[in-house]
Amino acid sequence: MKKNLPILKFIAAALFIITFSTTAFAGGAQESGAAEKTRLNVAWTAGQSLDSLIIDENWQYLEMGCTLWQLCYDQLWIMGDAESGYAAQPMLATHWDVSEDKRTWTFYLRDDAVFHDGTPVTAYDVEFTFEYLPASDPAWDMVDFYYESMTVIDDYTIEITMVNPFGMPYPPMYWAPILPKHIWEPYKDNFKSYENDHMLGSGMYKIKEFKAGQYVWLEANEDYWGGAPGVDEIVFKIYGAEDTRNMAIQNGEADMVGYLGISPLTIEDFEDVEGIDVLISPDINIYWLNFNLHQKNGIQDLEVRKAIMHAVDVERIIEMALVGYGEPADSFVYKELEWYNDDITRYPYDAARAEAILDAAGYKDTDGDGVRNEKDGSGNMSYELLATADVSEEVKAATIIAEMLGDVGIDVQLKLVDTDTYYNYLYTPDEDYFDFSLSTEGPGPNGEWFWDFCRGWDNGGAGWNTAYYSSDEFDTAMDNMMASNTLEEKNMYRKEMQKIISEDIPYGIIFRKEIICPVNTAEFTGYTATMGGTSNWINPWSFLNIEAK
Amino acid sequence: MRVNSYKLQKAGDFWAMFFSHRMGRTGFLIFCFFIFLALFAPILRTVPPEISGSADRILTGPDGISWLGTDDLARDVWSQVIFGSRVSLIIGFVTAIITVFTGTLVGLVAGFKGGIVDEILMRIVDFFMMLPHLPLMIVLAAVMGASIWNIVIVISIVSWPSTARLVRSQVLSLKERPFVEAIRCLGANDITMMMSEILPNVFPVMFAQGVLMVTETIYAESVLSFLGLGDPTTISWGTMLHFCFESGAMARSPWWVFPPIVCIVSLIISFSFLGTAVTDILTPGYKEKMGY
Amino acid sequence: MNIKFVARKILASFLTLLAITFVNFAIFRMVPGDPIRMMFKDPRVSIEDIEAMKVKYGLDKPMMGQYINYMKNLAKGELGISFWQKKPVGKVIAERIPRTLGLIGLSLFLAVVIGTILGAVAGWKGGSKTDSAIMGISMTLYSVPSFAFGILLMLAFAYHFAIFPLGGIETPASGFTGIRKIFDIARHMVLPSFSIVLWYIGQYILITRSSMKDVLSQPYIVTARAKGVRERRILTRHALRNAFLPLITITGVNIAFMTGGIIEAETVFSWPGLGRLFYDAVMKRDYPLLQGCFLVFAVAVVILNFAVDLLYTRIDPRVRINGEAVNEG
Amino acid sequence: MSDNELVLKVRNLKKYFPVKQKEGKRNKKAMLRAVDGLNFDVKRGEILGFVGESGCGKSTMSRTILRLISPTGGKVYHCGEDIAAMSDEEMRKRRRSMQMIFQDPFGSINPRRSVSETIRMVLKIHKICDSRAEEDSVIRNILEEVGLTPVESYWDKFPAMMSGGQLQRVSMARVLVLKPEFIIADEPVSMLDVSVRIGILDLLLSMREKHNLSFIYITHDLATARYVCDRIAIMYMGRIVETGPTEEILGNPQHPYTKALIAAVPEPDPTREINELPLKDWTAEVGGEDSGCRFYPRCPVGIDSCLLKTPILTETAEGHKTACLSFDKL
Repeated sequence: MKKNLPILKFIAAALFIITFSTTAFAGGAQESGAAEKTRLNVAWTAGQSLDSLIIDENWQYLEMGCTLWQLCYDQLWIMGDAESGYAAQPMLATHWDVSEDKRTWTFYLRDDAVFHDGTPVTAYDVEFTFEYLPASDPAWDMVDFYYESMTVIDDYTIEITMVNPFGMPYPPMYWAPILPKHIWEPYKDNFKSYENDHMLGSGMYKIKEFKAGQYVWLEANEDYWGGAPGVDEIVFKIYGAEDTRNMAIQNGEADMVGYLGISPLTIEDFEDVEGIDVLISPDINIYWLNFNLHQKNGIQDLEVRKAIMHAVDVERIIEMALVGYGEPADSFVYKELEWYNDDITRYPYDAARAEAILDAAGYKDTDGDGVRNEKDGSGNMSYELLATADVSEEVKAATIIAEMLGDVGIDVQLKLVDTDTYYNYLYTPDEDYFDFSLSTEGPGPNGEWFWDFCRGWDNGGAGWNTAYYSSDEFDTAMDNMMASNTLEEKNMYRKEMQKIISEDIPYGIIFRKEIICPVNTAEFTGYTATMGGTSNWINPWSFLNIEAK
Repeated sequence: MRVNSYKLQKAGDFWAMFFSHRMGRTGFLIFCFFIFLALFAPILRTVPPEISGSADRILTGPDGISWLGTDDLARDVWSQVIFGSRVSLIIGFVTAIITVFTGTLVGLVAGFKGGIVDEILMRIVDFFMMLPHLPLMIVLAAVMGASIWNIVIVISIVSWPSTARLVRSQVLSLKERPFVEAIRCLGANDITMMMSEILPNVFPVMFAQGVLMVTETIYAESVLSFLGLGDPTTISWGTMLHFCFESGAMARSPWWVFPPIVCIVSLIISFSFLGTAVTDILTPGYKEKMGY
Repeated sequence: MNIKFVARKILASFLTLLAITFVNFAIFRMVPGDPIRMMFKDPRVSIEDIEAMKVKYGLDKPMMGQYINYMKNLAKGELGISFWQKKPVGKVIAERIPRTLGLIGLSLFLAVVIGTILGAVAGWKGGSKTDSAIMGISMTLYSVPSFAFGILLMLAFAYHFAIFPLGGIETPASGFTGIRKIFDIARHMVLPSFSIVLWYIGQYILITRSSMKDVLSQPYIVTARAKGVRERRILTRHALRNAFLPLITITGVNIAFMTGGIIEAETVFSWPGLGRLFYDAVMKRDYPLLQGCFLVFAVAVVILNFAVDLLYTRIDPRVRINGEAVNEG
Repeated sequence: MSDNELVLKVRNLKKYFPVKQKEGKRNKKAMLRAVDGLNFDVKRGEILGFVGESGCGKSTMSRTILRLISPTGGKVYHCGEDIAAMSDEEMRKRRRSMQMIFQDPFGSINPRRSVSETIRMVLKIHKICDSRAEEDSVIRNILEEVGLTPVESYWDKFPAMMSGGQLQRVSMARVLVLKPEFIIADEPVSMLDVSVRIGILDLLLSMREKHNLSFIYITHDLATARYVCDRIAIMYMGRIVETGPTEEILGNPQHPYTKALIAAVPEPDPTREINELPLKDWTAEVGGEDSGCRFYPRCPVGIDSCLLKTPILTETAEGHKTACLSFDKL
């Protein structure tokens, strides 16, 4: 022992010196190195991070992907913030015209926009983008891009004729990066073969350094047509877990969080932190119960679905799973929007009524085991509720829904799977992996694509239609809506469609979350909260407006 | 591990030595404590662990109503811990039984039959031992889906070979013992020899391995759950941790994150102690040294 | 060294590798659901697109054909294209390997050094209070999952005291170069490597202690004592040297186990190495990447085991008995 | 003599083991000839002793005869039937009549079984009894027969609580309970205290009387061989070098090796001069040549032709055979 003590002491001392000297050295260096420039640090969790700059569906579906390309590229136009009433705002296109039949749109581009390499942005770049981007593999596929023809009038004017009458109040060709033709031309048949290391666009920020799984370092594009942005640098930092990310905000390592915000459970941790404000906005996502009408059981019976809707106490879900940060919802259309139908069928929480409906429809507990039986007596009403295991709030909501349905005699088995498996199951309702599911999507204010959820399978609607729902009435209304070219007519059909869904309940819409974003207000101003939080796929405004104090 | 079965003729001796072994005693006490929790879980707490509480009791710290506080659905942490002990112990034992059974069978046949059978079985065992365990478990769990029984299967697939190898080496030495030859000479067939002469003498190894497997299972379940591959619909210590990590509120609710960790660690320690005690006792010379 | 022995080991390792490729291939064909469909985030993907993708990934062929294809690609060093990163798997992995090796190297070094010393002390002082204290600590350490250490260390030193960073391998967007960068990385390494070390240390203490005790009861130590050799000389010349042998075997055997600690630590501290990549691949169900990572882990284990076997024959003369004449033993 | 009178007939029995041998830098495969061409008969009720140094192949021979290991060559006939030709199941049944008592009483009884269970196990293997009560009475009788009385005090005893002599009686009991015709006793007393040896040997002899059993008695000890054996065979390196009636062999040894063995027996009378034959010091080499006398390297009287010619057993007196080319010169 005596002989070994010095060795132990030596090891301890060495470790001590190494750790603390590195701490002091590295920590000190950082401050002196980066002091002159203003830098906004944005904290993301690994699950939301974009780990490759190759253009693909991750730019559409990963939260960081959605945010990042909007900063590095310009779009023709973008959606306004909440204050503007989500009105279309000019970006590359200074203004636009539309023909009488609402099919031919002409965009007039600004002539002072240049790509990061100095090349001017022209109508040919726009044409190139819209010709090849939707064809990339897998496709950048949106209703917005269903055009019939494109004509470049001159360098700064482009005319696009759509397949269907479009718009009101929004023009088409929304939400796509305008790519530099001279860079992408060689890769036009396979965009994924280009590594796109520099994300060369005409956007407000340029990529300075990209490290997969670690950080993305953006610097201001000083030559931006709209003037240089209010901060010199933005760093997207990636943290291993939600807890770590939250600690980073509290420590001052980060100034705001990405996309989905923080868990409402942790909001108290930020309330007392000096210089941090918490912004709360309604979510862009809407949650619903997705009934699989392909299953040959009680779920197919409208009465059962009605009973389930009555048995679900939405207020309690909001209280428990969202700690109060949410509100009930009943339609695919947000209450804020003009074409929201106030006159739809609603199913307020009433357990007794749910039981009465089930009793009347013949779903009684015939074997006395506390669980109701199917109408034909073929067994218990025992249904699998599919939900993704990766999102804590959804797991909790599903757990509570199962409890509440248990109270009215419907046995619910939770089927919690990872997100990819979840979508794989959900989008193949005909394979019957689930009886009903807790689902969510964010239509956004310009949510025309959303109606595809209800387009009948027999009518070419397979794909988004995760309920295996089929209604000629709905399909007709949808076709009419697509074909009509006045806002009034469109809104009439939109309201009709909402009404049909609320009566048939293929989707039982239940709630909408609130997004909670802690932000550093001590050093920065200009955070813009819209529907869906301080930053998201329709809202790059915070990054565009941010300014150092 | 060397095991001398000569020293094990009398169960009484064994237990006497066991209880005078400090680690054995401590381990046994901790183990009994958890068995007690598991057996009397419904009496120790009347709140069912899976039922959510009222909204004003979400994530409250320990108090008179919830002795260890509540989780993010206002469920009682204490009752989750005690009901979780059932799941953890059950999957631990089930896995131990499966792995020890499989491993013993393979080891017994390989060691006894020898020759080409031995060669083939041992190559398979070597192969499995060569595979990186946790990655294999993770991959299997990811591929098979999250369910508590899948976890049992996954851990069993990975863990049986070490038992097989130990049992085989025991069998090889036992096979050379005169009493095995004697019973063969007396007319016993292979099955009788394996089952009645060799197997009983392998029991100590099987026991030690079983103990090890219980700890490894509890450990592995917690790791898999931590990585989000556990079964979120069954309450075990691992899934408690999983929900805690997922909630994002781990840092502010120590009463939620520590109990399952403490339980996992102390149960593993208790089994390590038991294992050490048994190994010590079965080591040749221990009995003499301790003066029995 | 015996050529025949080495040749046999090489053959065995090769066969193991072959079997590993088969397992690796087979496991990922067991995936429930349709991995190709999962690749498409957009549910409107047409049947034709799915079929085309199947052809692209060779999934339209019968199993045997797929395996042959897989082996051919493997021979060319092609591990497929990551679903998630859209880059060749080999390239993604290659970038991560040095980071993980660094972490493993440091952790293993610390664990072996500290663990061996403490274990030797415990074994040498068998039965004393020092011994029981070291034993108790090491058994406790051994029972705590590595990720739990990670979390505790992070809460204590990165959050409450904020001495070390919360994770990652370097300060994001620091622009450090040269010595500064090295120090920066070293600082980021401290907590993750300690979360591994704390766990391994227990193992090494236990092993060294028991082999030390074993060695001390051997007749040659007794003889040495009887001859009046000084205690220190016995410890260094006779006991320690022989006590090291099982340590090497155990290191070899446990290499398969070691990958576990790496995955846990890298996940907790978002260390962008192979373990974190593996975890992300699992979370994103990126099967080609997962397959590639698993293969790398497995191959690493086989190679390290092989190396340990060779090393062992170099060190332990008894293994060489069939090889050359043993005079020094 | 009819085959029926011959309980055991062994013809040209061989058992070789492959061994590795160093030759320069390479390993050479060689054969250890543990048993090399044995020929002998055992008559009903006879005790045939095999005497030789350890390593001379006695134990291998007994295991080969009982087919615990398979022979390299040669035949073993039990009551006229070739045991090598039997199926495993037939052989298993045949074991009832061919038994063995092992040298190590401590090791050859499963330490986990009590005395009664040890014997019951044997009854169960051969399904000898129909009921447990019957088993009990059979066990009781056999224990009394081997002298483990009072039976009750031994009934539940475990091997670790008993002496070697008692255990060897248990061994005998579990063999005798099968009512065999023929038993190989492989050094049954060599591990026992001298004081209890005679008891075991007496038991052996009384069993022979009572059941007309045949024995092969294997030993390295001429004194106990003289006490129990009717005939003796002297073995050297897998071969029989001299065989004949006990008194004839001991009184009139012909082979130099036999003479050496007899000379090496310590005499209780210290004054008596030891008539020692100088054997050369020599370490046996495995393998060896096919032809020639194996004893030659140690033989004090060897002649050149011993190297070339394999000596065969030649009758020198009534029933007394010796395998030595130069015996008449002594």
